[in-house]
Amino acid sequence: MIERLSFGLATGEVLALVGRNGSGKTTLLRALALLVRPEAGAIRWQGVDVTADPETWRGRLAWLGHLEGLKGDLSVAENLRVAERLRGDASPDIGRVEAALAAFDLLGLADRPVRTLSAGQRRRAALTRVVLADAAVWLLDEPLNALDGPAQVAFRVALANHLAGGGLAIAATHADLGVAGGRTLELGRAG
Amino acid sequence: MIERLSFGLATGEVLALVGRNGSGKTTLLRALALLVRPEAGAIRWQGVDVTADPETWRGRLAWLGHLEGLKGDLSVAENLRVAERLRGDASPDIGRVEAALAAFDLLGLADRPVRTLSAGQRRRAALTRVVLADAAVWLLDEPLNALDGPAQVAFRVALANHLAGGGLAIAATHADLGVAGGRTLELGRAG
Amino acid sequence: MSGFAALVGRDLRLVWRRPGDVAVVLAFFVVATTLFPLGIGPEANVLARIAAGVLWCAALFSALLSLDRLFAADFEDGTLDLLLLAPWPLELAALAKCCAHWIVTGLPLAALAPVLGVAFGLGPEVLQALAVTLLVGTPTLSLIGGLAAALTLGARKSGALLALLALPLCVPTLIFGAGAIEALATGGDFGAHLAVLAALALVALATTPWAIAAALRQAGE
Amino acid sequence: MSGFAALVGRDLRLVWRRPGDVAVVLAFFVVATTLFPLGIGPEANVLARIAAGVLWCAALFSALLSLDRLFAADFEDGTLDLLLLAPWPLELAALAKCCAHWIVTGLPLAALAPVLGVAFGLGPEVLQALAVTLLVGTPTLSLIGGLAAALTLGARKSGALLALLALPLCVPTLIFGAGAIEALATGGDFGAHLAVLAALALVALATTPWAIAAALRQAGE
Amino acid sequence: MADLHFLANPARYRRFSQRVLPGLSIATVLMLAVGLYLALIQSPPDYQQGDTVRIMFVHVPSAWLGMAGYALLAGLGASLLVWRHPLAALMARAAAPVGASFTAICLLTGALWGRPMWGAYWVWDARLTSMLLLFFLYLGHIALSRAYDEPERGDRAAAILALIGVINLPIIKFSVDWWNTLHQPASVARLGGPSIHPSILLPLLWMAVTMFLLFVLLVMLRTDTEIDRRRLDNAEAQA
Ligand code: HEM
Ligand SMILES: Nc1ncnc2c1ncn2[C@@H]1O[C@H](COP(=O)(O)OP(=O)(O)OP(=O)(O)O)[C@@H](O)[C@H]1O
Ligand SMILES: Nc1ncnc2c1ncn2[C@@H]1O[C@H](COP(=O)(O)OP(=O)(O)OP(=O)(O)O)[C@@H](O)[C@H]1O
Ligand SMILES: [Mg+2]
Ligand SMILES: [Mg+2]
Repeated sequence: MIERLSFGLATGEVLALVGRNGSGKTTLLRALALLVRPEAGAIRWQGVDVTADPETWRGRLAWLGHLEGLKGDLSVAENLRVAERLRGDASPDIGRVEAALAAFDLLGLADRPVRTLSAGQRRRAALTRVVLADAAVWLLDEPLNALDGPAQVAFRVALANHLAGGGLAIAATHADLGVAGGRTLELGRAG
Repeated sequence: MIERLSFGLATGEVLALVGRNGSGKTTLLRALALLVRPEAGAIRWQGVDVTADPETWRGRLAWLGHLEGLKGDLSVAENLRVAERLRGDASPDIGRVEAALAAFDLLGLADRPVRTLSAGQRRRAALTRVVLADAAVWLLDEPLNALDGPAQVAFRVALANHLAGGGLAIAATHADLGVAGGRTLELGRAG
Repeated sequence: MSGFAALVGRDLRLVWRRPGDVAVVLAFFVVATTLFPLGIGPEANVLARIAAGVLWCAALFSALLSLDRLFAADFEDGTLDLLLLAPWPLELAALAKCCAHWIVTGLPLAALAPVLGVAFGLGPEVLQALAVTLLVGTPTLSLIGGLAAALTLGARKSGALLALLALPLCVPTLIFGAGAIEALATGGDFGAHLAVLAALALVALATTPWAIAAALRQAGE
Repeated sequence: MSGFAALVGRDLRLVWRRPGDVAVVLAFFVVATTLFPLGIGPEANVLARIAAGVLWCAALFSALLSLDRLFAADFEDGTLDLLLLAPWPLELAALAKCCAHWIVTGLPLAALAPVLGVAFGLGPEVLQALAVTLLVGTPTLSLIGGLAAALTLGARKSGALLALLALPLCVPTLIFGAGAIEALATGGDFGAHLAVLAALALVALATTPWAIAAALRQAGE
Repeated sequence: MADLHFLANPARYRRFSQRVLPGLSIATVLMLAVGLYLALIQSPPDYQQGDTVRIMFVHVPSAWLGMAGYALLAGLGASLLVWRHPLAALMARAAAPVGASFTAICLLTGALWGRPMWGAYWVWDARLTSMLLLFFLYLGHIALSRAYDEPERGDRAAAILALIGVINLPIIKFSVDWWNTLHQPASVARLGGPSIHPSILLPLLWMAVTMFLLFVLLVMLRTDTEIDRRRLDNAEAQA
């Protein structure tokens, strides 16, 4: 589906995937996370093909898909705690969790079951999970979807911090990511 | 949930519902479509309470929810045809269908099963359905979600045509609708 | 009526796109029926004695299994909102959905049951009776199951819940369906049983569409 | 292991939030069991003869009915992607899910079956045997059903498809489970049957987690 | 129901229940004490059944209340769907488990009674089966009303179910009767013919009234709890 594509990223860089509807942004992100098997091509991390040791690669990733991956019956805080433990982090630091929740203005909603949240509130909870994962690589599919103005600002701040800390990020988006020093990759065709 | 709210619309007007995440935009749209029963308050069309004759009111509406209401196994064209017949329109005019598809650049995808479309392509198919419904009132929940640049332009043109033809529209959105003469209603609280 | 026909047509077309779905329900019917001889043991006289009951129970389970998606698919992809907003009675839409369901499950089940009955050692007259009772009884199952499906829309674990709601309501149909065949074997009044089955179908036809429509409306809220 | 415990804990917590879900499965078990006397007729000797088979079949259906959401919920809300991306073996995650499922269905089913057996006129020794066989046999059902649930992820009509996939694989367990009780009644070797049941459970434990993990991976694609 | 319209408002109902409940509780306890004396001590053992006959004083009233409870659910369902009385939903939620419990008590006492009388805890007799199905209808109602994220939706779905279920109840009863008589002529020895001896009739009626009061008391207490719970939930949702 996607052909002839090649790019490299240095630490501290963000890559915005843009392109017409159906140009393959979502598909590319899933391929990078090894969720779909690309027909050809390779993904290298510091020169080593990541398919050789997928678990280590997965440990480096934080993922935000089109779907949030939150359990409606658990509260925001419970969802975050389970997500951390599933990543293998036995006892997440409470202070960090609170700071991340505060950044997305979710402190007041932390104990609400996720099913009672509106579209944008859920999206913010999922972004909090990405921040807490403390991963080297963020893969984000339309992170700005459904976010209101202040939440978009919060996301930009979080992303800038992540990059400043030496992380890198790849995000599919139709809107402007609004982070300084970002690079853009335009996928062609479809529409 | 939503309190103390009152507005009127004249023909040819569009109302943008804006507000923080969770301020109740989606809920308000569903209430206007009589999909949820409001605890208090009234919706009047030309002075008459619409709950008195819900079927006539429904006949006046075209709806685009967060979910597209498209069947993944049917093609775009089949979906549109069924939607028209479910609205009671026995034989939709082929020329109109083609024109609407062309407006959203979907002619090439008309015979593709909807499940193979990307997020934005599906959204465009749903917008085509709204246009074809030929309804007096459009109720749209985040119509610009997932649309790429050209598709956003196509939507603005379609909306302008609808308004010029004496229709009216109410749309929840976080982005700028970008139509001249639009009014904005800001819902308060939540975030 | 155009909407009614359009809806039946759409559902049939969706099934036609995926003939496997019907095949799966029928296959389940076959597998479930064959499980009983495995669980119970192969004695011919016991099997023939229980055949009608087992086949009717299996038909009931099959119909219910295929029902849990009846409205759920429309609910999840937003089509239900469009049906709720259509300017014609929702009761007709409910009837159309159940009607389409019966065409793709009740009808083939009735056709398949006699074939399975042969494996239980039933005679030709009984096989025919089996088909007839299923033909008259399955519309009731589609209607009652449709109601249960509508009531459980948006509820969690709807598969088991649906069965729990529908099964007690389906008991009369089961009793008269299996009972009619029993009556045939023991010289009872087959016709009377069949008449009751038909009456049950009419009662279901007269009441469930309204209840389904009411359930769908509140699911949309 | 922290991830394994976290996943079992999360699933149990989700069930704990909704105790009704388990209750519904058990209620289905009860209702389904009572359908058979209604279809077959009330003769005590026939019923006692088929009781073990019917109860085992009903337990099988109940376990399968509750399985259709095992991975589907995680799939639909995107949690499955997170499990796939977790840096520990997916096989363990698969096992954790099946384990949680067994705790909330297999265990209570085994406890409930003897109570229902009373209604079929079974004696105390048989009732005890029923509980024991179910205790040993239901883990196999959870594992095989989990595999079927993983394989049908993303397919529509997965309820019936799941049953269709799982039922044939569960047949050996059913035969030896119901057979053990039969053996008890007819003076056969109950212990041998039970040993086979246990062996089946071990085989399932050794093979299905890998198959489930593979199925989940391809469902994510 | 029409006369109870004034109670449709939960706050007004709350005031009513606070006035009624103390007296009702005391009356129920006193009646129960007397009833137990009449049933367990004062009434003579049956010449055929011996002391097991005393089970009847619980068994029969719970059968009646189990059936009446479902009719109540249907009535409450109608008043929720037609008049949208908010109290009807809460009361249905409160009443369903109570009705189910009485049905269960009837089933259990019947089963315990069946052991000495028929030699089996359970036989597939028409009356037993239809009672069992009634119990399932209750279970469905309870499960459905709790299966939703929003309790209001559960209330309305359960109300629809109760209305359809009540149409089906006579159908079930009649079909089960026919089913049974077809296969098996009444092999079940029942006590009594048309006339029951007054020494048994009096405690029976006394217990029937007592258990009716108990039913009302339980439903009212549970309704109060449901009102509190709903208020708490709403308050939490607002917070
Ligand atoms: C689980 C088993 C049983 C169930 C579900 C059951 C159910 C019922 C029901 C529903 C009624 C009320 C009928 C009406 O008033 O319309 C009833 C009444 C009665 N039952 Fe049972 N029953 C059971 C076992 C027994 C047993 C073992 C006996 C004693 C031999 C018994 C004796 C009676 C009597 C004397 C009455 C009241 C008088 C009458 O209506 O004839 N029941 N039972
Ligand atoms: N299941 C599928 N089967 C066949 N083709 C598919 C399938 N899913 C997606 N496609 C096609 O693959 C292409 C890329 O889709 P993808 O979802 O990656 O696009 P995208 O860039 O994310 O678009 P959008 O901006 O609309 O989200 C599209 O042309 C789409 O039609
Ligand atoms: N099922 C529910 N139960 C309880 N509260 C809910 C439920 N659904 C939504 N809410 C609450 O209702 C409020 C309004 O939600 P709504 O979805 O209408 O917001 P919105 O304006 O559309 O937000 P967004 O911009 O995020 O889409 C929110 O505070 C939300 O948390
Ligand atoms: Mg995409
Ligand atoms: Mg919204």
